[in-house]
This record gives sequence, structure tokens and C-alpha cells, in this order.
Amino acid sequence: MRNRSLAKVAAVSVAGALALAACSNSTPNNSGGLNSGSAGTGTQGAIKIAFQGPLSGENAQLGINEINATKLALDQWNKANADLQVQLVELDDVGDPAKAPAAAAKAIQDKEIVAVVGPSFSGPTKAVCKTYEEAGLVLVSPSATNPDLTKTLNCAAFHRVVPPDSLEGDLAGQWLAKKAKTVYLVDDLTDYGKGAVDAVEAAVKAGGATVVKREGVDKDKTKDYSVIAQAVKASGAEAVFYGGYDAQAALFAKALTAVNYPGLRMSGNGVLSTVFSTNSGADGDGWYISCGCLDATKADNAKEFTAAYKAMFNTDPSTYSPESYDVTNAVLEAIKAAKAKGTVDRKSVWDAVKALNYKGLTTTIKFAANGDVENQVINLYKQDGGKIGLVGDIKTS
Amino acid sequence: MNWLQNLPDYLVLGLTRGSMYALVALGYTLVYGVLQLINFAHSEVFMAGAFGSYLVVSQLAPGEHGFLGASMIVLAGLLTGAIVSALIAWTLELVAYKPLRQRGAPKLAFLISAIGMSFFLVQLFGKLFNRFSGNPFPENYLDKNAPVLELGGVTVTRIQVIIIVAALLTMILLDRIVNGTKLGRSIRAVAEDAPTAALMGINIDRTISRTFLIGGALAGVAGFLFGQAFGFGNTMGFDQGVKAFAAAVLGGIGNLRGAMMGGLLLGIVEAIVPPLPFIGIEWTDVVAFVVLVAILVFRPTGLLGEKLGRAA
Amino acid sequence: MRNVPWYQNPTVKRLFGCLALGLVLSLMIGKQQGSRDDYYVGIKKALFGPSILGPRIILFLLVGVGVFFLITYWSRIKPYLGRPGIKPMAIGALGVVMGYVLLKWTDNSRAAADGKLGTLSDAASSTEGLSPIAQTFFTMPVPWILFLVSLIATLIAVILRNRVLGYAAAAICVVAGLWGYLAHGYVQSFLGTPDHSLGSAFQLLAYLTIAGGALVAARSHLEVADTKNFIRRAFAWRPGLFLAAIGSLVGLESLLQATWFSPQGRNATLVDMSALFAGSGLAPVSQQFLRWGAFVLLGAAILVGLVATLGLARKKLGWVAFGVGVVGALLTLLTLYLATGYAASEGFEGATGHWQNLGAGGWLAAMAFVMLAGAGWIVATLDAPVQVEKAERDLMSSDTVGGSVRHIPGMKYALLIAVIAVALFYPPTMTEYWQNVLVSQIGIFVLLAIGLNVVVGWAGLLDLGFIAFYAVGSYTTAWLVGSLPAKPPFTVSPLWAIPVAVIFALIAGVMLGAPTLRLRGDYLAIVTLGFGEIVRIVAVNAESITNSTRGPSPAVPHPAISIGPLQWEWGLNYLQYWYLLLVIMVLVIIGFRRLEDSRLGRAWAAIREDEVAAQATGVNTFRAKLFAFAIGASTSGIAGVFFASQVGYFNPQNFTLEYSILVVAYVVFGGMGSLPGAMAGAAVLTWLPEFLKEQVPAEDRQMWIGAVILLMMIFRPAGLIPATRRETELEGIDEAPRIEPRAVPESESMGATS
Amino acid sequence: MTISVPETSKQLIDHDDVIYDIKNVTLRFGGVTSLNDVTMQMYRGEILAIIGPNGAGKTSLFNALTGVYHPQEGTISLAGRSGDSHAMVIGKKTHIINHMGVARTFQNIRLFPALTALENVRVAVETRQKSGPVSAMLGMPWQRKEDRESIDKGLELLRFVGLREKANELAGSLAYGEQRRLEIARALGTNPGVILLDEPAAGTNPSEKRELAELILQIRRERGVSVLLIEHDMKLVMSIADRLVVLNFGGKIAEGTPEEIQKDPVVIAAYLGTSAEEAAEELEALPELHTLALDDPDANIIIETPHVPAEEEKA
Repeated sequence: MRNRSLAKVAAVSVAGALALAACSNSTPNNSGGLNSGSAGTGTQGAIKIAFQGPLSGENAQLGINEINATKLALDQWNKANADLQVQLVELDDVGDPAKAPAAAAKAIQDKEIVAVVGPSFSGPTKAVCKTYEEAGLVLVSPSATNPDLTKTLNCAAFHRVVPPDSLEGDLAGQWLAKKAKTVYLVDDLTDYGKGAVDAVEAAVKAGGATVVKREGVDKDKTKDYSVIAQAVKASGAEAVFYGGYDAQAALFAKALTAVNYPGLRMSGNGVLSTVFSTNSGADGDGWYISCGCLDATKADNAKEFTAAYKAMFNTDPSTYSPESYDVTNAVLEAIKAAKAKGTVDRKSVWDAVKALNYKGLTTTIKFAANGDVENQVINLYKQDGGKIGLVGDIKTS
Repeated sequence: MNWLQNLPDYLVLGLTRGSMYALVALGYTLVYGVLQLINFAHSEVFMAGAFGSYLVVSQLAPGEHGFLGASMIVLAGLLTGAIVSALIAWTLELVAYKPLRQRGAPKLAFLISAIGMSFFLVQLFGKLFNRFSGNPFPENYLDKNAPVLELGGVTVTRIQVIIIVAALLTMILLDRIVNGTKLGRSIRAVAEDAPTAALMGINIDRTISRTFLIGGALAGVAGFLFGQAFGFGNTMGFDQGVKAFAAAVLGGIGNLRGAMMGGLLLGIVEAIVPPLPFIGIEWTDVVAFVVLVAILVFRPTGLLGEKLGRAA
Repeated sequence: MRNVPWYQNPTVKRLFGCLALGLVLSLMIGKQQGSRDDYYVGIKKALFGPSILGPRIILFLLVGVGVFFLITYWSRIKPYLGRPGIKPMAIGALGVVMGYVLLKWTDNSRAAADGKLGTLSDAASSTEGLSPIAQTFFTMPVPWILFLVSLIATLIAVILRNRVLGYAAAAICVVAGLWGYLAHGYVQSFLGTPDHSLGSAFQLLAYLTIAGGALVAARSHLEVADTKNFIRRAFAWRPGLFLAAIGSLVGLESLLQATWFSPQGRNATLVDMSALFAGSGLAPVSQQFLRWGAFVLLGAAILVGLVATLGLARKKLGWVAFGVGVVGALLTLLTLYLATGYAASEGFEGATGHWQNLGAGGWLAAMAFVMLAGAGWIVATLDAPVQVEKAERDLMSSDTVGGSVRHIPGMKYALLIAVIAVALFYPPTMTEYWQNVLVSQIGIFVLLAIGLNVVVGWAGLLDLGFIAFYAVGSYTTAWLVGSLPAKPPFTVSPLWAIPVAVIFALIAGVMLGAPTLRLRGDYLAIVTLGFGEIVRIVAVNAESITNSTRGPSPAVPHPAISIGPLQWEWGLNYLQYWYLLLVIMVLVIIGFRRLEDSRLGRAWAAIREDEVAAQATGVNTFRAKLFAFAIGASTSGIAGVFFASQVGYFNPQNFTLEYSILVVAYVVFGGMGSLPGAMAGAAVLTWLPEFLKEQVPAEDRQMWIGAVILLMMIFRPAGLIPATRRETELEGIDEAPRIEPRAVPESESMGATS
Repeated sequence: MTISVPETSKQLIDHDDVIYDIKNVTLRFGGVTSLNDVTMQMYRGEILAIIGPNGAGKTSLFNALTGVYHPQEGTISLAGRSGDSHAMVIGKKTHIINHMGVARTFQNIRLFPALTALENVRVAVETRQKSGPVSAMLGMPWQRKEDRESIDKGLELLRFVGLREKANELAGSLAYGEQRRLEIARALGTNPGVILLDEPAAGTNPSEKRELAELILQIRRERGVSVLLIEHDMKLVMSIADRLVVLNFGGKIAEGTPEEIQKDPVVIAAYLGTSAEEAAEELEALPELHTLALDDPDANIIIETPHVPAEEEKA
């Protein structure tokens, strides 16, 4: 593609600009000259979707899991639909709400972007959702799980395919309450970890079990989990729930083994990744993990996806990859639907996303009015022999 | 009471944590002694030690090892950690401090050049290796959780023994160097009064760079121990460095015994106070800093005062 | 002589050092990235990856060897650097390379993915229908050949110091620069999309700098140049000329090439726009302005401005230029306002309202008018004709003959006006992305750096927990607008939170300072660091007050003013925030400049210099330090208010220790104790990561920033703009004795009295 | 010797008005006793010199008098300016004591090197002003007035010490003797009743010494400021001081007029490190007294012209 010509690029937009000048000269004394400018806007040069998530910084791994799946989905789409080529724009928000507006500005100013996959994290979502809404850009997040986003944020642009933490935490808490009478709760002092543990706490209490203590361990600052592990052991709790992410959970798992903690260990969707299983090794065996998602390496209807992902990126899909794959495919379907009805622009894609009914790997994507999917399933996983495997629907396990 | 019953366990944990703080704190204090400067990049020297020792240990570890073999691997880890860190610290002095000293730069310029060096090293190591925060060391050769000592319900594991013993031996070695060798005498002389030391024929530049070598080696030992115990990554240095610096100040910066004491004290405080029923582990850092501030308000030059450095 | 072992030989040491430098560079440069599966892969790729000379390491070691020779023979090279014209040539050459390699040449990502010259020329060289002038330029080696030819011609001219060759070289450079500039212009108008790229303008300026070097070489009398004084003389030659010249250039660009109006991403220049609105219902005055008024007014302003500054009938013409400039600027803004509003009200496709859909042109025109007006004003109000004459004599040679110019008349105002004009009218021409960066990164951190400069720079107290006060400001705002779980007694608009936030931050500053200020430097540093961390952890853990990591909910609203008939709300437009920030910053800067030169400012300086002596001189050091803490803290609090209301949503992650350390780095990087320095430091170091996004892998940016900070401290430990004591404050009183001893001597006094 | 003590010297001294009343002051650092039971008075209008061998406690006394050190025993009471009532010094902070009318200079010059000469003086002048940071930021009229005043006063003081031309130069770039004078100007800026000069002549050349002596006399004569002086240059001390106090090993060993001190065997013994009896015998061996002035080669003049000041006065 080295010898591309500018002419292709320019043809459309130049026509618009020239028409603007030419027509206005010929029709004095009314505003017809101005209106004639619309001649240039009928068709579009390219259609783009954006991905917003952490591509650098502490949380980059989650973002990379997701964008890889998005790339895979787009690649497959563009091979299959020669008449509807879609490009990807990468927006790095570092997972930081303060950096998100700049990323959003970049998406909004590129008028060819019609939809956004992401943001990956809840904090950035809160920071920029209204901006996107104002710009008429629709968001579909594969992983922003904070319950507020669909409860109190009141942002019509936002959609997500994962259940909110409140639901996952609720079911995880109920499950825990069945298995243990006393539960020790640990979160990682992040938005996600705290939200998950809040829900677990409420459900555990409602289920009749006792919360021995709830503590927080700073995700970024702490490497030495021995004190908290000792405290868990000393409390004599029958189970411990950790709300946080994979790498830290692995450290915690090791520390728990080091102090010989005998009880049940459980965690939420942030831990479901190869990072946890490789880093914790044997020390992570026996951990239960709840997730409103499907393990793409195990689930039957996802074999093809897993194979294609591995072929493209030389690694297994990890946390949120299948979700991101689903989101991207759903958005592409929406673009296709919009094109079928007429023009592809932000407005038409917005409407199409709202009307989606797409059966993906992880769930059926059909959005309720608040932006959550209507059909929500929580699965339970367990690590054995250094590998995470599916146990089944958490309600029945 | 639950906490009281477990106090001995927490004490052991605090002692291990504190030993590592102390090792890193000694580096801060040594440099402060001779230059009256906070070596802000020292935390990265510590980090480099973990990476350096990993590269060697990961090659040696696979396979079956007896007790002797495992000990040799640990020793190799300690040594490579010390060597790599010492080299990094030496380079650091050469690049980030020496030119500024020769230009007579203001004191804060040293701090900022060290911060620049720190950013640089963190990300360079991230680029060269990886940017994950908790890479595990090989563990199978060690069986690190095997209990070594059981005293009335308190279990001391193998890794804890290794950490405490290694730290103790290193500190004794340091004490011998500083108090018993010619290099140690020149370090003390430079710390006391650099211009006079220069008049006495001590090569200031050489003494300073050797001080960095020693401080770096200590941090490298800590780097290996920390990595083996908890995992390592390119960003592991910053928080550990801040705490170790706090420990050095706590004991009286510039004072070697102070740094050891400060490190152990801080480690123990962090281990025994937060698990108290009415506090909570999320307040660990607050506890550490409140203790620091409280001590400094009553003893403005730290617990033991500035013995090595000059009092204003 | 003692026998030195070979490895202690300084040359050998240097060689090793340079080779090590090459090694480190090979590790730093490039996209290679390590992997957790194979710890050696990153190093392997960095050292043995492919390059034009086999394994990369060879290439980089050669670079090291080059550096080695450069250092080793520096003493022989150095005398040549003193030659007239060498310095501008070197700087210009660097600029051209930057313009060619690093900067963007187009915003149109379909024309060139990364927007740089290389990729753009791929597409442009094969485009049918593009003007041959542009096509030729974009045929790949052409720009580089132009560059080499210009450089070699200038180099010959500089070495031979031949007048004719010098002029010829200058002409070649101007042609090369203009060619690139025009070629870019053709591409831009061919693509018909508005453009914010700076590459072509930058390379033009760089070429002009090289041309300047050639001119200097042509005109110089001696072999040794005194560049610094030459520049001073050049600026002193005709006060205001520099402003008028920039104004003229900007004005020409705006009238002839820049986009004025761009609904739906199209590109209408001034001519297009006037045609577009011709005969419409737009107010006649604006229609006429678009049609001919802009040309006439700007032409007049340029003419009068240049003539006035060049010294013919200066004063009156100065006022005329001032008047024309002001009228022009006002008319421009009025027209932009009316035209955009009209377009929107008439439902023109893509027009969305007042001030929307504008290109850079109108703003650049306003900038030009303001600069020309400023130049006129400087000329009109200046009263130092003697120096003007004196400077003229020596202007056109860069050698030492001329002597130095102590004060450049009007320079302070010229700089000020230029800065104001740029601050007012440049941001609207930037992309939304850069506007956001300007407001939420650069602007806020500049404000923080201004605040910290009081503490670190002026009072000499190392504060590593400065961000805590920023947090206090942000949380106070969130509390006052009712976005936190803890509810305030009454809710207000964020703007009215400023006084409360200032007071809260001030109290926090005093609370921290009172017990700890008796600690010496490094002890204070760790205690403030601890304080910063404590504030952050409390924000995380005190869930019932701060809503913990979830942050304020609902989002902090945007500020709004409603005083009687005056209603104004800051919406989501970043520009509105920029102007709000500008007002805040200007007020703070004015206040702080006065403060620096007040009794407290001097007391701070005294404490910083020698605390014991300050006490013995009667300075209440504790009180002065506490003031420094409080004032710094409240500035930080204001920044916090601004941040909270601009972002709307934030969490404790925004107040980590890293930010505190960064702000200290900004202040020292810029120049401790220097207000412009601190601002420049913050601006450069917050801009740099965004700039580096286009140049290196995103992950590596901090590594490069670390390297930049390190190099800055090694080679310029006093910072970008080091602090200087202000002598000007004494000007009035000082003039007399300074002149007295020289004025009294025989010749003059005798002549005057007899 | 070209300096002559003005005839009015006696009239300037008011023996009823005590500035410093020092009683039984003892100052210890750990085991070291730096001042041992020192009792002395300083009267308004006098130039009082404190001499003694190195380590005698002179500077410690200065630091005790200015609140840098806090003696464990004894009292120091101060009436800084004429008409002030006496107040205790010990326990007060340095800047408070400065506000009570005591200014000082340092043995090893401690200026603010990065500030201009004028600014150095202004720092001192402005410690007596009231305007705060807010009025400075707003540029209030009274603040501008004070600003103006401090410039005027600063320039006036610079002129007084002969540095008017150097007002805009950085203090750090001034010559050594100029720095000494600037330090005096800065001390005078706080409008003191008494000024404490710690070895003002150290490191200056003979002509600078003469100027300095003139300046010290001028300070008393023209500005009515009493002077407490530590000085090793005996020639200078003997020529300008009204009275001397001799310290040795932290204790006061003698007190009196220059001529009394010069003849006092105890003092000579202190300088020679011998007993008083031996010293009395060796009084003839004059060249030995060379040590009195340490590094000043012509210090032995003091013995050669022992009675100059007194005789001039009598005449």
C-alpha cells in the first residue's frame, strides 16, 4: 500500500469545499449558498471504531487482553465484508479518570469514529461518559463493572456486556454463605475491588454467615501480603474473599499458603487470568473465582475463537478477551444494520446499538434501557493444578 | 485476645520485613553520610538487584537440589544481586551525581537528577524485561515455606530464616567494613568533614563512589531477598524505597546503627500495629508515617541522631 | 609521574564511557519489549536486532565512538563554534531535521497514518492533479537534498566568510524553506480538510534561522561571534520590531492560507468564507470585513506597524498602528462571532453555534492584530531614543565589536504582549485533543508549579507532599457542590468553592507546617511526603466522607456564574476552561510577582540563603515559612477546585505521591525560584509525554522523560530559566548614581556650562 | 595609628543606663562548659570589647546574648534601646531578641549571597514593618509606602557604610571588606540600640581596618548605637574600645580600660598559657605577646604604644 494516492483521500472532501464556494457565489441574497454545502456530506471515506482502555501503566494487561480480541474481531470482519471496511483507533486512558478526557477528545474530534469499544474501567467511564453522550458517540464496554454506571450515572451512551459487580458479588456472596459460616473479606482499595467486596459483604450477611472482618490492602503499594494472610489465619475464618486483580491475588495466594491458611479462598472476575494461574502456581490451587463471563479456552462454543486468538497473538485469550470480542462483533453488526438503513454515522450507529440482538460467545447482547444486558449469567471457576477451570453456573454449583 | 495470641507471629513477620527495610535504609544513610543528599534512585538500585539475581537464579534453579545445592543457589542470588546493584549504584553516582558535584549544583538539582535516573531505570528495566508487578522467583529448589523453627506455636519458615540471617550477616559485614578498614575510615572521615578529609589525603571522589558501591550491594542483597520472598517487578522499588528512606530518617539519617534500628522498628510497627482490632491493614502506611512524624516532632534528628553526618 | 594503569587512563575511560552510552542507547531506542516468558528476549532484540549495519549494537557502538571523537577533539572543534553564523546554522539544522522527522505534516490520517513527512510524501508524490511544485517536493529524497544543499552552502559561506556566498546561501535556504511550506499548503488545499500540523511552518522557521546564520557570516567583520549580545542588539535596534515582524508573518499566514471556517471538516480560507457569506443575511459590517476589510486593515496595520517600528515619525504612527490593530482585532472577533452564529441559525450543514466550526485563520488574524497593536503601543510609549541609535551602529555584525546592551527597551512589554496574544488566540486553533491536554494537564500543573515554587523555590523548603493540598481543594469542591457522601450545609457552584477551598488548603498547610517546620530540609521532606500519603489514604479509607475510590458521585458540575443579568456556564468546551484558567493564572502570577518583591519575598530569600543569619537579622523565620506553606497550599487548592470542576469525576488515584514528586521535578527543571522557570518547566514536562506519544512506544515515554530530566540537571543544573535577582526594581533611583560619575567628567560638563 | 578616639567618648557613655546585665551565666554543651559564671554589664553608649584566646567562649557569649544558645544558669537582662525597660533574654527566640534592639554580625560573614546588597539591607529594615502578604499581592498603598521607605532606608544605610554604588550588585560578588561592611549595614537596618560585631576586622587589610574603626566610631557617634565587639586585632581594640572584658576558658578573668588590661598579668598569662606570676615576670619579654593578635603581624604595637588613647583623652 505504499503508493497510495492522495487523490482518493481528497476526492470527497474537496468536492464539498469547492461546492461550498462555487454555489454560494451563484445564489446571492439568500442562504442557499450555505445550504448547498451539504453536497459533500452524503458519503463517507472510512468508518472507524475506537477502543478506549489502559494500554500502558499498571493495568495495561487487562487493556491488552481486550484490544487483542477487538483486533481479532475486526480482522475477521474486514476479511468477510469487503464492502464495509472498518478501522480501529486505539485510545490509551491508562485506566486513570484524569487521563480519560484527553483520550475521549481524540475520539470525538475524529468524525469518522462512529462507536467506541470501552472504556475498560469504571473510573474513566464516569469521567467521560457524558462527553461521549454529548458528542453522540455510543459506548459498549466489555469490562466496566461498577454498578453505579447503569444505576446513577444516567448516561445514555453507556452499554456493557458484563453484569455489574453488584450482581456478581451478590451471587458470590450467596455461594460463600452456603459454604462457610465465617468469612474474611479483603479488597485491594480500588474502585473495582471495593465495589465487588461491598456486594459480597451484603450478600454474605444476608445469607446468614458472619463477616469476621473486612480489610483493604493497597494494590499498588503492597507486595508483602504476609501480615494480612496472618491476620486472616488468626481470625479463624472459614473462608476468605479477595476483591481485586490477578497479580495481587497471586501474591495473596502465596502468602496464604505460607501461613498455612486452611480455609476456602475465593475471588471475583478481576482474578480470572493466566497471570494469576502462572504467578501463583500451586499456591493458587483451590481458589474459586466467580465471573460473569465465559472462559474462552474452555467453553464449547468458543473453540474457534480461542484458536484464532492464539494463532494471531501467540497466547491464550485472557480476562475479558471474549467479552471484548463479543462487543466488537456486536458493534460491527450495529454498523451493518445502520448501513442497511441508510448512512453510517454516529446517530444511526447509536440507534442500531440500542436495538441490537446479537448472540455472542459470552452472552446474548440485547441491551435493557439502562445499558446492561438483559440476560446475565455468573459462572464459577476453580484453579486446579495451576490451571483455571469452569465449575458451572454459580447458582447451581 | 486474638491479636495478643498472634503477636509473636506478627513479630516474626515484622522482623523479616524490617530486615529488608534496614538493608535498603543503610544505602540511604551511607550516601547521606558522605554527600548530605537523599539518593532518590536508591530504590531502583534495589530493584535492579532483584532482576540481576533472578537472571542467574532462574538459570540455576531447575532440577533437583539438595540442601547444599539450594544454599549455593541462594548464595549465588545474594552475590549477583549485590554485584548488579553495586554496579548500578556506581554508575548512578558517576552519571547523576558526579557531574553535578563538579558543577557545584544546588542541592535540589541532585534530588531531581536522581529522580530522573529513577524514572529512567524503572522504565528501562520494564522495557528490557517486563512490566508486570509480581514476577515470581523460582521456588521449587527452596521449599521456602518449610518450617525451620517452632516455638510455642510460632512457626518460622525457611525463607524467613534466610532473610533474617542474610540481613544480619550483611549488616555485621558492613559494620566491620566501616569500623575496621581503611575504606571505612575514609568514609567516616568524609562524612565528618569532607574538606578536612581531602586535606588529609583522602580521595573524596573515590570514597564517594565506593560508598555507593557498598550501599548498592546492600540494596542488591535486599532485592534478591525481597524478590525471592514476594516477587519482583520493575516498579517494586518505589514504595520499598520510600519506606526505607523513612526508616533511615527515623533512626537518624547518616547514622548506620540508626538505619538498622529504624528499619527494624518500622517493619515491626507495620506488622504489629495494623492488625490491631481497631485499626486495620488499610491504614498500614498511615501508621508508619504517623509513627515517623511523632518521633521526629519529639526528636528532630531521629532516634539516634546524626552521628556520621554533620549536625548543622 | 606515578604509573597509571591503562584502565585509569582518561582517554580509555572516556572511550569505555562512550561505548557504554552506545550500549544504553541501543537498549533505549526501538520498539523491542521484553517478555515474561523469556527474560533475555528484550536485550537480544535490542542488541542483535536487524539494522542497516548488521546487528543493532554495531550501529550504536559506532555512535558511541562518534561521541568519543567529538569529546576528545572538542577542544579543536570548539574554536570553530565561535565563528559567526555557526550557531544559528546548527540550531536551524537541528530544527529542519526535527521538522522533517518528528513533527506532523498533516492531520489527515487517511493521507498519512502518522502524519509525518515520510508517509505523507509516499502518498503525495504519486497524486495526480497535485501541483507539480508540491509533487516534486514530496518526491522522497528531494527535501533531504534541499536540506543538504542549504546546509553545505551555508557551511561554505560560514567558513569562507564570503559576502556573496553568504547571500547566495541565505537565498537557497529561504527557497528551500518556502518550497516546503508552499508544498504543504498545496497538499492542504488539495485535501480540503483543516489542518493543525506544524511541520511545514517549523521547517520554514528553521530554514530562516539557517539563512540568518548565512547572513551573519556574510556581514561579520571578525572571526569570533558574540551571539548572545548580537541577539540583544538585534532586539534593541528597533523596539517593537520583533513583535511587528511576527505579527506580520502570522497575519499573512492567516489571510492567505489558513482555514477560517470549517463546518463538517471542510476547509474554507478567508476568500472562500467571504464568498460563502456574500449576499447572505450576515451583518453588513462583517460581510465587508470578510470581503476586503480584513485585507485592508491587516495590510494597513502591517504597513504602519513596520514603518512605525522602523523609526519614521515613530510616535504618531505608533498610535495609528495601535488603533488599527485594536479595531482589526475587535472586528475580527465580532465577525467570527456573528458569522458562526448566523451560519448556525440558518441551519448551514454542520454549523453548530457561536464560535463553533472555526478554523485557525480568524484567530491568527486576531493574534496578528494584537501583536501589531502592541508593537505600535511600544513605539508610541517608548522614550529611550539614545539606545535605539546606539544599537543600530553595531547591529548587522554578530562579532564582539558592538559591546553589550544592558537593557533592551520595550522588550519586557513586547514579550508580554506576544505571550498574551498567543495565550488568547492560539488555543482555539488547536485540536480538541490538544486543548484538553492544555487544560487538564499543562494548565493545571503549571498552576501547581507556581504554587510549589513559593515553597521550594522561594522559601527553600522541600515539600514532597504538595499534591495533598490539591486533593484538599478537589475534595472541598466536591463536598461543597454536594457530590460527596458527607453533605455540606449549603451547596454552591464550583466557582464559589474557590474561597472555601483556599481556606481549607491554607488550614491544611498550617496544620502540616506548624508542628513540622522546625525540622531541617530532608526531615521536612519525608514528613511532608508522609503527610501527602496520609491524605491520600484517608481519602481512600474514609468511605463515608469521600466516597473512597469511587470518587464524587454525581459528578462535580461545571462552574457557572449568574449575577443578575450575567449568566455564564462552563460547559464541556475546553476553551472556556482555558480562559477561566488563564484568568486565574494571571491573577496568581501578578500577585506572586508582587509577593516575590515584597518584604515577605525577601524574607523567604533570606531564609533560603541562610536561616541563622535571617533569624539574627530579626526575620521571624517560622512565620515566614508558615506563610510560604500556606500560600503554596492555597494555590494548590485553587488548582484542585479547577481540576475537580473540569474533570467532574476523580478519585484518590489522582493524588498519589508520584504527582508530588513530579511537581517538584517541574519546578527544579524549570529553574528553582524563577516564576517563568517553574511555569516553563511544568509546561515542557507535561507537554513532552503527549509529544512523545507520536515518537516512541507509549510505555517508554517515562523513560525518555527521565533521561531528559537527567540530562537537564547534568548540563544545566540551574534549570531552563534560572532565577535572577531583579535589578529593574531600582531603575528610577539607580539611574542617577550610575550616570553621575561618568557624566561629570571634563569634556561634557565643561561644554554644558560654558 | 591614625585613629583617634573622639574627645566626646566619655560624654557618650551613660553609666546609669545598663543595656546588658549579665549575671552568673553558665552555658554547657554536654560535658563541656562553654561559659562559666560570667557576670558583666554593658552601658549605653559604650564600645565594649570582649577579648580572649581562641575557645575562650566569646562567640558562645554572643550566641547566648542573641538567643541562639540558652544558658542553663544565670540571667541576662536586656534594655536594647534607650528608654526600654529591662527584659530577660534567656528562653526567647533569636528574632524576638533582635526586635528588642540587638543586632549582630558573624565571625564568618553570613550574608544572603544571592540577594543584592540593597536587598540584604532591606530584609533587615523590613523586619520592622507591618504589611502582610495579602496587601503585598494586592499592591495596597500603605504597602507601597513601606516598600518605598525600605528602599530609602536601605540606600541611606548603604551610603553610611560606603556601598551606595554597589546597591544592585549581588552580595556574594562583593569584595571581602565590602561584605563586612554590608553585614554591618544589614545589622543597622533593624534599628538596633546595640550592635554585636563578631571579629569585624578578620581578614581585612590595614587600610580596611582603619576604615572599619572609623565606621565603628561613627556608628556610635552618628547613630547612637552602642557596640559590643569581639576582636583579635589588639591594635584595633585598644584604639577604639572604651572598656574590655577578657574571657578565658569560659570565665571572665579581667575587665577594665584598655590600659588596665594591657598591664594585667592575668590577661597576659591567659594569652601565653602560663601562670600570672610568670607572666608578670615575662612582661618585659614583649615580642612573645605577638600571639595576642594571632595572624596580625604588627599586633605587638599594642605594647609599644600602650597609653595612646588614655593620654590623648587626658590631654
